[in-house]
Amino acid sequence: MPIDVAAIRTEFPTLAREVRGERLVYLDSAATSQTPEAVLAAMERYYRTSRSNVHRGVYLLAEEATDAYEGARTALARLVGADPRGVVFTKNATEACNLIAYGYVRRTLGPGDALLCTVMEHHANMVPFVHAANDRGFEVRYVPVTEDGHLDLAEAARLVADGRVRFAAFTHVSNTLGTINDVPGLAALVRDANPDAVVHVDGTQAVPHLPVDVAALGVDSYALTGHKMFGPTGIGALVADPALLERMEPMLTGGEMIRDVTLTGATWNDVPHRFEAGTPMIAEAAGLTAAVAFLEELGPDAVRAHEVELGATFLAALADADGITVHGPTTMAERGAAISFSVDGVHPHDVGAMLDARGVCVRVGHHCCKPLMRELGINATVRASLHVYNDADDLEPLLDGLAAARAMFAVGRSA
Amino acid sequence: MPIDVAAIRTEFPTLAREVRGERLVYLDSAATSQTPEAVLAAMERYYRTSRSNVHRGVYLLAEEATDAYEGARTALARLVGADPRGVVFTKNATEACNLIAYGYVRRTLGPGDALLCTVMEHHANMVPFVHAANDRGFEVRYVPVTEDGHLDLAEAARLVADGRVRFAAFTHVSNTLGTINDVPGLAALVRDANPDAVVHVDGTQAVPHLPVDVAALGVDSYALTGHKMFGPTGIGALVADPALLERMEPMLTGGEMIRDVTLTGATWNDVPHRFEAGTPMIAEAAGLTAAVAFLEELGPDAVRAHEVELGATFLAALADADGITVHGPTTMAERGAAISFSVDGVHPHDVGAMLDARGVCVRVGHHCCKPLMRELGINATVRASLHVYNDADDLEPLLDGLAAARAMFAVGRSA
Amino acid sequence: MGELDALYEEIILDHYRSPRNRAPGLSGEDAQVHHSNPLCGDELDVRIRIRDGVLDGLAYDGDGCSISLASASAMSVAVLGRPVEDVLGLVEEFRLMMHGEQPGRADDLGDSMVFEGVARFPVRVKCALLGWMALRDAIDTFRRGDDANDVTHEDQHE
Amino acid sequence: MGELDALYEEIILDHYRSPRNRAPGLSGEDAQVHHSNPLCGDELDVRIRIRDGVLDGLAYDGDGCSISLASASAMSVAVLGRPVEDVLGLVEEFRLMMHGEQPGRADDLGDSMVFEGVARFPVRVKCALLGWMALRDAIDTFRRGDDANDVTHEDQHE
Ligand SMILES: Cc1ncc(COP(=O)(O)O)c(C=O)c1O
Ligand SMILES: Cc1ncc(COP(=O)(O)O)c(C=O)c1O
Repeated sequence: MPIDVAAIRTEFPTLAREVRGERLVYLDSAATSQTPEAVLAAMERYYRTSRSNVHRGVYLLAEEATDAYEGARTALARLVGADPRGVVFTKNATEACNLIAYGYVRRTLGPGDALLCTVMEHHANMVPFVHAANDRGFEVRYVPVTEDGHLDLAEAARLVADGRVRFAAFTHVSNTLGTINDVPGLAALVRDANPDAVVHVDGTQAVPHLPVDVAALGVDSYALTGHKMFGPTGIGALVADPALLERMEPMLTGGEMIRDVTLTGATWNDVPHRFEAGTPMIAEAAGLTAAVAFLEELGPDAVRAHEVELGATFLAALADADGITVHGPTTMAERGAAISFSVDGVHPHDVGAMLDARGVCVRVGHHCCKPLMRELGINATVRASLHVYNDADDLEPLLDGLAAARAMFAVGRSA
Repeated sequence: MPIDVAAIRTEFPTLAREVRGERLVYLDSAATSQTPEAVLAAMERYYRTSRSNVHRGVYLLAEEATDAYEGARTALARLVGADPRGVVFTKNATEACNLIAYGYVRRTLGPGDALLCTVMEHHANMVPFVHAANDRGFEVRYVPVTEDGHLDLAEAARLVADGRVRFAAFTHVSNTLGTINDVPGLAALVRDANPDAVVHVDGTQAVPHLPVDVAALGVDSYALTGHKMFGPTGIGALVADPALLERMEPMLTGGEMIRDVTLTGATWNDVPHRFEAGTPMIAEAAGLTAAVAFLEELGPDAVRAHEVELGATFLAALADADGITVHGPTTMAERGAAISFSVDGVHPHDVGAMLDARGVCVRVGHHCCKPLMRELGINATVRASLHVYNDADDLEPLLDGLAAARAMFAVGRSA
Repeated sequence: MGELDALYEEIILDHYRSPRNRAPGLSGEDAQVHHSNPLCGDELDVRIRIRDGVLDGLAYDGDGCSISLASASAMSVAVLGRPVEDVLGLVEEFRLMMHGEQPGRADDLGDSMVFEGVARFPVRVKCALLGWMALRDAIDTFRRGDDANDVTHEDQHE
Repeated sequence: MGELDALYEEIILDHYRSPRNRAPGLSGEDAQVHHSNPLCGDELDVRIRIRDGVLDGLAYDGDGCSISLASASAMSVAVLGRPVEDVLGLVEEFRLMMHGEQPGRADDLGDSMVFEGVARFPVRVKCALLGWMALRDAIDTFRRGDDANDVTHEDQHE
């Protein structure tokens, strides 16, 4: 079923809003997506009828709350082709990346070892590992980005050749360049050089947009976040091979995650509960289940097809517009629907303000990718990112705002 | 203004529910509180009108979202008498305790140092420190609990006498015994022995029930959780002296919390943002602001007065009932409204089931206090905990269920 | 209160009040295990004797709720005197029953059949299983040649 | 689009398009600072000369949005030739204005007064302040006797 944008838009309350007298044009889904009614209803249902804490409750409400929470594990596992025992809920993707940094990397890698990262990573999938490296004395090696916005796999092969890379962390889809990386290819390369290496992928920008099957991708662990996939704020997940989780130490300790506690130590609960200390995000999990159902109903293939078509329209129009330079791959076959660009002679902040005046929401800045920005030789970009509720009608206000920004700021001024 | 329970009950949707044909009697607020309409409305408002990500957005929605998020910091700081720059949002109280364990204790204490804890702590305020002690080689000393359920301050004085206690972690109100601890007294004792010692208090069970002023308590850091104070799931906070935060390392790293990132390292953002990596709990923060307003409107003094009165009624009735042993202090002056007890000859699980059949929700188990349970020489207790929506009408179904449990299980059986 | 009847059948209460084969202070058998469920604090010791492939001795003791103690009692009656392979088959029957499946050997399960209703109470399923999982573990322990084992969470063994 | 007019007043655009005292490749003054705002990537160098307690030289260069560059330009006109104490007073006036307070010295602030409207755009306040905070820091640097300073977040200095 192709995506029916008009019908879909009615499910997202905020999209009906007017901003500064203009129709709201939301082009910032790579930062966070809008939330459909079904997700809000699922959270309300929990708060209004089953409000209680999970696990251990012997009364009906507590059983319902537990079912709502554990149901999210099953739903998410189904969406990404994983074992529910491998789904650990976190507050966001950043915590998921930190969890594997603390639970595995810091406990395993030391002097003489190396970790493979890439220059295009979001800070969330880079800083936890660099921080660990500085504390633990292992080396971080970076796969560079080619001129056309891809990971340089030839260089990656060279970087892993000595067999010392024991852990690799890279993104499935770049939030800045849009690049869809060859996850199985890079994972295989890492494992060819060291069969025991653990491969961790940041799937934050992939799950909301592409069919994802972690088994088929051949990765050991996969981070994602609820608020970018139609779900609520405050919930994310590390989806990992349960066997890897068994080898990991918990990061957060406290209630729920223990088997026994004495004054001198504690033993841990089973996987995945071992990694979920304290009262979890219960309402958020209920909302995430509804978000997964929403994605499944649309169909990840249909979502991708819609974005490929719409993304091509946007890319073509931006290529035609005066003074616009798009960063990252130029064809939709190689990329997702987050489109970063520079406007000649105009600072991204001014572009953002001109667009805001037209009701157009875009992100400007470094997109939490400072090392990549430095690589591109710029400080910031403008990023327009698309989702299922966008269509070609959203293009005109964008182009209009860009032209106005050029007229206002780029004229009569040397760049 | 005294608490008007009938009026208040109408604000809590779940309380209108019938369970197994009986009126719902919710006596489990120490596990998690019910959520008032105003909190749900605040979250809806964010999701329906300002749905976007915080910080760095140059468009109106993002400014509104940022205001909603940062507004929660101001509101919470006001409620507990703290500096907003000292409020770090976490996903729950457990993360708050871990944050100080990672950010301060693990980076500061080592062999030769000691940490003071107590036997009555919830696992959240014990395991992170024990785990740190086992990794870092410092000693953990425990303040014992007296027969009547208080911390043994004479013994505490002995434990800190050698001046080696550099960090103290204890609870304001016990979630199992109900004891209200003498926080300023114990804090002074710790500081008398070592003026540089850092005092961390678990305020999870205090903030929803008592007036709290962290400045007056004289503590350096204070953990709390939203879902027990009428707020949403998925948000908690570490409220600390900004000067202490300045001396702490972040636990979670990634986006938002950095100042600059290079391939070899990162510098951290200002306090408190340094400790909030990734997209925060935006809707949850909006809900928490409404929860704070709800508490402020009721008035913490009025809440406490209501619980003192109602708690006394419950305590007296339980003292009169056959075969019931209440644990912890016996007068409301010394305790909060979480009342744990044993039913002679009946396993807590069976008590819970008998109560559930009557629509009465209580918690049974070790309440995440295994060391305390061992100290009390029992495996589990039944805990009935009260809040502003409870009144004396809730007593009868409880007593009725307890009598039925005794009749069914305790007869003709040697204990 | 109709729901409660499914949980606390008369037969269950009878096993709870008059436990069979409960032996305070176990001793002198072939293999002993201690199982506990940290969530509710249930603790159970099970000791077994196996001769010529037959479970010819079983005693248990512990501290638990009515469901866990009654289940252990009913179990002891159902399994005593059976060949070990057969006992393991019954363990599996009971386990599946607790997960909502229709058991095929109702007659052999005997009084344990009344625990079928417990499957509707998810938090109590672990209670009903405690004795059975301890028994399975005791048999494993015997076969490994150990004589004692200590397990603090039956979940993982289920 | 009425909102935008408050942000992009004609005077602001004029300072942006025809910057005063902008000097690519600064050199040879008494104290230099580099300020940047990591959130939007703005970078600004400010170099000052102080003689007999008077700010008698100021030049800046950088990469920033129209608001930050125009604000630096208008600032340079407002402060040049004033006694240092007076300059610090103006810095404080401007800072308070960016936080919504009415400035008392409208005449002395000159073109910088038009940035009053920016206070309504919280994310742009930092842009307008960038030059002023760098100037204050340059004066501090001079007084400390250093000749250079590098600050990556003006927030903390505000
Ligand atoms: C005293 C005490 N501390 C800490 C916690 C942990 O709170 P949370 O589960 O929200 O992390 C709780 C509640 O479970 C508690 O009662
Ligand atoms: C590629 C990528 N990874 C990680 C993150 C971090 O996600 P979160 O902010 O939910 O932790 C983001 C989004 O900000 C992202 O785009």
